Amino acid sequence: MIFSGVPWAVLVPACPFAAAAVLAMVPSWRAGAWINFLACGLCFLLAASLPFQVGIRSDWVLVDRLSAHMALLTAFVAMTTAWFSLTYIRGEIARRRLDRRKLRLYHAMYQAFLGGMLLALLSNNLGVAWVGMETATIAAVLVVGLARTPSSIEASWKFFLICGVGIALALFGTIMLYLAATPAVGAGLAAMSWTRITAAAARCDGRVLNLSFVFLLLGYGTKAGLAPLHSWMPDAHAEGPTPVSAVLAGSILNVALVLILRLRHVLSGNAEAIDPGKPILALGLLSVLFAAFSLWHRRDVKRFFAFSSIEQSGLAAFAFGLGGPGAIFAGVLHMTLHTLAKAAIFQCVGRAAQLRGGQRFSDIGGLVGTDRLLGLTLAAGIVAVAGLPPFGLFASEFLISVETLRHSVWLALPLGIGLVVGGWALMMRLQTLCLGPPGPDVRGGTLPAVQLVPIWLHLAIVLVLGLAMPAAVADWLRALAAGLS
Amino acid sequence: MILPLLAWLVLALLILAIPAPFSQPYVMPAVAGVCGAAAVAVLGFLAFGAEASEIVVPVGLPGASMRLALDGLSGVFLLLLFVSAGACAVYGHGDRESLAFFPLFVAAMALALLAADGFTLLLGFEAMSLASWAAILVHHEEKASRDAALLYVGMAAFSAACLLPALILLSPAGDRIDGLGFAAMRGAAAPEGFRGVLVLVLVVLGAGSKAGLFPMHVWLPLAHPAAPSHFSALMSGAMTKVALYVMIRVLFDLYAAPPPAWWGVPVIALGAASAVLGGLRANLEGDVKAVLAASTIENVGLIAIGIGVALTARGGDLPGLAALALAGALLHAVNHGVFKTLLFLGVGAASHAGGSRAISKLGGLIHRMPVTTGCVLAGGSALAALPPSSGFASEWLLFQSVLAAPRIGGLGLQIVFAVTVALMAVAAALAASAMVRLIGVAFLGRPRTPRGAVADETDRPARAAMLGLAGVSVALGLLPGPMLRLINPALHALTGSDLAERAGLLLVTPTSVALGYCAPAVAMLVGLGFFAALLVLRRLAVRGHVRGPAWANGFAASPAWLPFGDPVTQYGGDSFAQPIRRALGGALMAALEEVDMPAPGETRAGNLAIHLADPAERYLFAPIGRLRRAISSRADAMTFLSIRATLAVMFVALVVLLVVIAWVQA
Amino acid sequence: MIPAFLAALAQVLHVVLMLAMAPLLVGVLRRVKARLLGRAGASVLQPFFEVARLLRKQPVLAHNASFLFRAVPAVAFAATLAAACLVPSFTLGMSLAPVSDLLAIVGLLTVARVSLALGAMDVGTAFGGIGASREMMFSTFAEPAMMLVIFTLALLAGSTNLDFIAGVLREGALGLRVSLGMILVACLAIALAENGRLPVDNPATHLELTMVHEAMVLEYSGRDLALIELTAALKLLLWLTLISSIFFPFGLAIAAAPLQWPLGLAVWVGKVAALALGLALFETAVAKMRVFRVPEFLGVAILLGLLAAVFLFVSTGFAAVT
Amino acid sequence: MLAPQGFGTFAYDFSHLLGGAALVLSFTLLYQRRLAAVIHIYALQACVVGAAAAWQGFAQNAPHLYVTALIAFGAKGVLIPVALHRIVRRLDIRRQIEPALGIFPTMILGVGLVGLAIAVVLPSTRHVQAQTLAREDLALALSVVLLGMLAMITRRNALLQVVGFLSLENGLMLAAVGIEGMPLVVELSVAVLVLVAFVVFGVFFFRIRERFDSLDVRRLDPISEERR
Repeated sequence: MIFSGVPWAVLVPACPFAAAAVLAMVPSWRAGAWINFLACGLCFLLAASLPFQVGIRSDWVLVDRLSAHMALLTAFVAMTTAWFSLTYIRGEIARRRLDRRKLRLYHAMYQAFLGGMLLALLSNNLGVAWVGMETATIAAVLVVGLARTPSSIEASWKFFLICGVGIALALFGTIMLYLAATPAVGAGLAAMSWTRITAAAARCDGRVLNLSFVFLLLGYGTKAGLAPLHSWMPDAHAEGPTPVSAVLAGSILNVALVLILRLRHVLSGNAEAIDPGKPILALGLLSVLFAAFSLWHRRDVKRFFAFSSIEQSGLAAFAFGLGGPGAIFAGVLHMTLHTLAKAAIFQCVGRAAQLRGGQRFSDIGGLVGTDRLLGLTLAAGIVAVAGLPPFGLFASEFLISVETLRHSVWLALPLGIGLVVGGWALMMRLQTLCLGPPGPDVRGGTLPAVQLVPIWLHLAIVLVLGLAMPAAVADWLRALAAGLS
Repeated sequence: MILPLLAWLVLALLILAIPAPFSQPYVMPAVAGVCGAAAVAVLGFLAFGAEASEIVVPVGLPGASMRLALDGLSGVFLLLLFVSAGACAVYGHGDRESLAFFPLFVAAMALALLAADGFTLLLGFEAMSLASWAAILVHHEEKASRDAALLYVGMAAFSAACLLPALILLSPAGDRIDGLGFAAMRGAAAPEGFRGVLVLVLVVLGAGSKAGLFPMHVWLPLAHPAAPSHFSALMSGAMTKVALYVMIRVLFDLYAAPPPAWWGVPVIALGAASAVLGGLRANLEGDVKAVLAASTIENVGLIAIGIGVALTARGGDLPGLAALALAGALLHAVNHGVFKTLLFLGVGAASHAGGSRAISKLGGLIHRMPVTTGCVLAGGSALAALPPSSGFASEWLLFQSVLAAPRIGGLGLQIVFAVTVALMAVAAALAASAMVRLIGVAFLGRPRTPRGAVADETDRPARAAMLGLAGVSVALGLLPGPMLRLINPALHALTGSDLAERAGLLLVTPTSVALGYCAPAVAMLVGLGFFAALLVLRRLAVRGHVRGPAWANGFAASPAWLPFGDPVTQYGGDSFAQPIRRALGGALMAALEEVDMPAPGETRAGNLAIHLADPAERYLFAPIGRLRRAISSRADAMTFLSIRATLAVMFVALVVLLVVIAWVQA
Repeated sequence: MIPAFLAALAQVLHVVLMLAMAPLLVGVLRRVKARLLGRAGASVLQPFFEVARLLRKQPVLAHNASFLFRAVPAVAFAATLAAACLVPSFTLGMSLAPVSDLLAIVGLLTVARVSLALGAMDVGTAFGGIGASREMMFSTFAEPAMMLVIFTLALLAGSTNLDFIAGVLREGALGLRVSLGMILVACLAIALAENGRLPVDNPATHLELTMVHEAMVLEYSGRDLALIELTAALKLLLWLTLISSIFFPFGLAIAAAPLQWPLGLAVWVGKVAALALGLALFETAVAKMRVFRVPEFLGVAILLGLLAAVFLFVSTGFAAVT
Repeated sequence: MLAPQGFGTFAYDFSHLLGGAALVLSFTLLYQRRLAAVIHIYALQACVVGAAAAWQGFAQNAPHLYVTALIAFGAKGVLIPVALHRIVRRLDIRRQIEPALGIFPTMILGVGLVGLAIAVVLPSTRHVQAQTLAREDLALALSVVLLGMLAMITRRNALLQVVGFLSLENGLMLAAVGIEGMPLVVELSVAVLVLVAFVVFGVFFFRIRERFDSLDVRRLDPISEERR
């Protein structure tokens, strides 16, 4: 057959793209929503097979532990968010923020976004990975601008132009990387394959590698929301529909970080190239500090959590910058847990914003007073993201701190300041959001508990992975980290 | 054998937190039962030699297991924890609002004390902070509670951020993820020079901010009053001790080599500052629970002085003195834990019955709540370090250690000790004054509100809890020797010396010469004197008494429409504080009295407003807050840029990186 | 067996003498002061008569006086008596000598002070509050001074046991030291403050705004007041004895040698009488100071104590003294 | 076929010439003050890049590069400029460009950037003996990229930013076609075209008229003005 020899893994990104095509043609938003969810479910099931296919590394497809892990995570978050979206859009329709035509675009782009990310993760080819990122960006831009309000248009335009420049730079870096690899692996597709380049990293042209590193770091760093390239993130998160914020917050950052991580691995294999860790680490640290201090003055809930995402993404980048199996283990763990926790938070915030009819702190304040369950769930999510026990981010931040201090005492000082200031801001906003008396003109209403089930699932995973990680998962992650350092 | 039992009991506490949110009435009694069982187990462990042991629990840091250990030091603190927690659980049997957090709080503290690796320690430490944070927020509708909780949780984050690096610096480098096991730290070479000093600084800051050491003490008088009483009791009595435990554990056990002698000096200095400032604030606070919280600062300061002296002695290679000082610190930690728990419970009951936490709204409770007042008197006498109470016994040991400390040598150190003695005495006197003020204003005198006049004694379990704690406190005061025997294994492990021959059943001596403090003798003397006086009066003097209006140097009796007398003519909290405020408050607390005196003939009321500012707030927290705001504003300015400016930032970043590359390659 | 018996006998004698001499001391003091002021003065036995008179009177309790109020005089008396038991007067080595710890003595005096202050607060009058709060403020400054005195003594003798210290000082092994002189002055200042003597407090005043100790006991009457008066007298004697046995330890007998007792007794009476005379002269010469000058007054004592310790460190290089 | 390597060969010189032309056009873009002229220059640059692609296709004997050339000619040289002109008319955008930075400093900066590009690229590729061709071409392409970015940030006009972005992207294509044997060039150029098309479409779609310079927190987050 024509597909013989093509691994099953190809289906993982193919599924959302196919779904996107179908959704573009389905006029009913109700059907669309369900198709969206089912497609995500299917995609997740397909992705669930990825860990068993580890080792595939053709010219096009790469299924190693890292890509399988991140793809599975992305698909999972996309699935639960699609479930969340089912009821969320009903509320949006009721509030006339979305209509049927927009929803068609929304669903199609949701799938295209997912497909782009999975493509970027599972592709062994630099060019294809780049195309995946580009697709995801364009899809995200279209969704962020969906509301057509002046502010959403501004946000999406900012998002687009900045990320457009970012991915343009990344393309230049990709071309450079190819150029650097040709002396080692020869011209042709091989020189665009992550695995080949990594294997032959020592013989690549170190100086061109440096150049490509600069462009790829800035290019994908923009997508990862690393300071000072982060300014698109808060606006895009605040203005986009919440399901997209939920996915955007975690997944696209992860994809960009994964690419940076792979690049780091290539450069660290080359003696001639600069140490890739330092710039990554510097950007990561800058992001942590920047975001930690920015958190304090926020009035918009989603923008606030976007800054928190910048901080966490910066922390993961920082860990990757440190290098070594321990730090990469910690970084990947942190990335994973943060994605889950942040998606849970955004889902809560989305619900709360719908209940209260606004997404400012002044709109949502005192959530426990009107919807106890939702308020407590949100509080748990924020506690998780703040890196407090019993949730897993405590463990990952612990590990990152250990690695940091082993690396350098002086690095720990700014990192510690950033984490304390950021965590403090999160707790402050937890108190504003969940506690205290609700405002005088606040709309009440509670949510059926069933809608919170996926959120609880997320938090439960964050809890278990942090404190009682099954040995198999731990071994898996450890092997993953060892493979990258 | 006892360690697995304790681990199971901690697990039981965690499990009890599950039904707790559903307001199950059996939770608190069950918690009390678990705590009681655990206390008995720990007591047995300490009494029978305190053989250290370690177990591995198959949960914890991803890829590693949690390690728990029990030895003499953790045993002492566990004993304190379970005794206080048991009493608090009995006291708080009717609690429904913060039910879930109580077992979690206790379990987290136990976990921190049982931890044998850095991860578990921090996990317990932070979970403990979080549970108590939640308890502070039980009344989250009140802004004061929220503000206190916010400051509290920030300080908790700060303390974790300090402790973690300290533990990492102590642990040997390795590639494995091992959660910073303590055994490895003991085996490793202690970090020296700059890194060693860093360990000291971080531990003092980290543990100190949780314990309430100056200048990180500002949260205590805010946070403790906000929580429900049985929580505040446990926070003050046990939680601050957990922080001190961490300090001792790190400085004496995990830091393997004897540190330089000067290491103790900063600890002593901060301890002395806390003691004086805490004592002073205890005299100035207007909230009864804040008074107790401030007094906790004072006592933590005293304990820190003991730790500092022990540290100095350890560095000066005087294990006997180190053991004496540490014994004082540990004994005071235990004693303070018990009597402060008792006081919080008593004062909590009083403020609940009297309808206010403001010291100047209570009064006259002794008539309606004799048991509570009696228990508070028992606790208060320990707080004021009156012989033969437990507080005196431990402060006596602390004084003895400081009095002996000049042996370590060095004129600078000796002068430090001399000043320390004076400051400790100031603190002790301030504590006595604060106790007189608290009891005299809130419990004695006339009721200041109608509610106070009809206050009801607390319920039976609460009284039982208080009486039990009072009994423990009295026993600790009368028999400090046996308690020191229980502390001995810890002393032996940490300093290489102990008080075995110096802590008798009756007599405690600082040196091996048989001169010392004999609490039973003192108690007997006072008791004999008391009964002799009564007997003589009964024999020689006329019997009976007459009741009449208060004399008050001839002031008229209170009019009929003010059956309790005019409450304003009584000395209130602020008026009692006036002499001390004038003498010390101006210099230390920037006390300012603002008098608004109406001109003669004017009919409006006069007013006296008092402004106080903690130096730590003024000179540390406020500037840091301003700095934070300034940076945040700057960060905002950097974030919310136009597209063009954002692109310019990217462009500059690109150019800079390219220039760096070009430069590196050239 | 016999030494233990003698020690116990000395102890009992000591207690009886302390109790008997305390009112006498007050009587003598008043008499001397009266003479110095050119008045005839009452009999030196007047305090005994007063106590006896008060014992015959029923106390008048305020309506809202609690059980605490009634227990306070006995507690204060018991604590002061306990402290008095521990201070060697005419002989060393009494039964309670091993536990005659200076810190315990200070602690017991604090018990007396605190209980009086609580009693003052109990009725809820302004005078009780004013007295109690001022008394506690004074102690805030007196205690550090006292502790520095103890610190210096402990450095010199190597123990805080009063009996032991007095023994060491009596041997004269340490010679005359500047430090000792300094702490003597400090000790005198503390004694003035503790006993409510001029210039800190005026035991004879009943002017509301200036009184401290008298304000605290304003509500007491009848036999309760008798006990309080006795307590105050006992405390004064205790302090004078304390000063005499530390700073003028000559003539102290040994409990095991009863033949020395008479001499010891005579010397003790002489020393206390001399100190009382000095006190009377001093009190006649000075005026009462304002309440908020007292911290300064006691601050000097603190500084002297500190200086004494520092002098000791410098002069001995200290390590040898232990 | 012609040997692509080495100095002095015709193949090298010609591709060099085309690259140089693109760079000069980039400078012109920086210098130009009229919108219509800017669009024309962009179109010209796209055509030059197309020519470069075609020449490389010929020189490297890589027929697929002709497709790239065709895309460059057709889409970027014709369609996009036409669309931009229409947008200018339709949205009634002011024809005069308002520079945020004076023309002269901009030019100085541009020269500095070219110097930086050469300083970075030339020593970088010293070891790549097989690809001498790529060396200077790459420097030129990087210069075009950097100048494109410079154009984006020195002009206040939103459309000019778009044109700067498009010019930047021309530089990318110049780099991609300049490397011998680079696979997926066609695919990538299509993907880039999609991106570009979306940008242009976005201008129209979002009716971005003049500028978005005021896009900052004060407009997006009105409450934060009254910060505590």
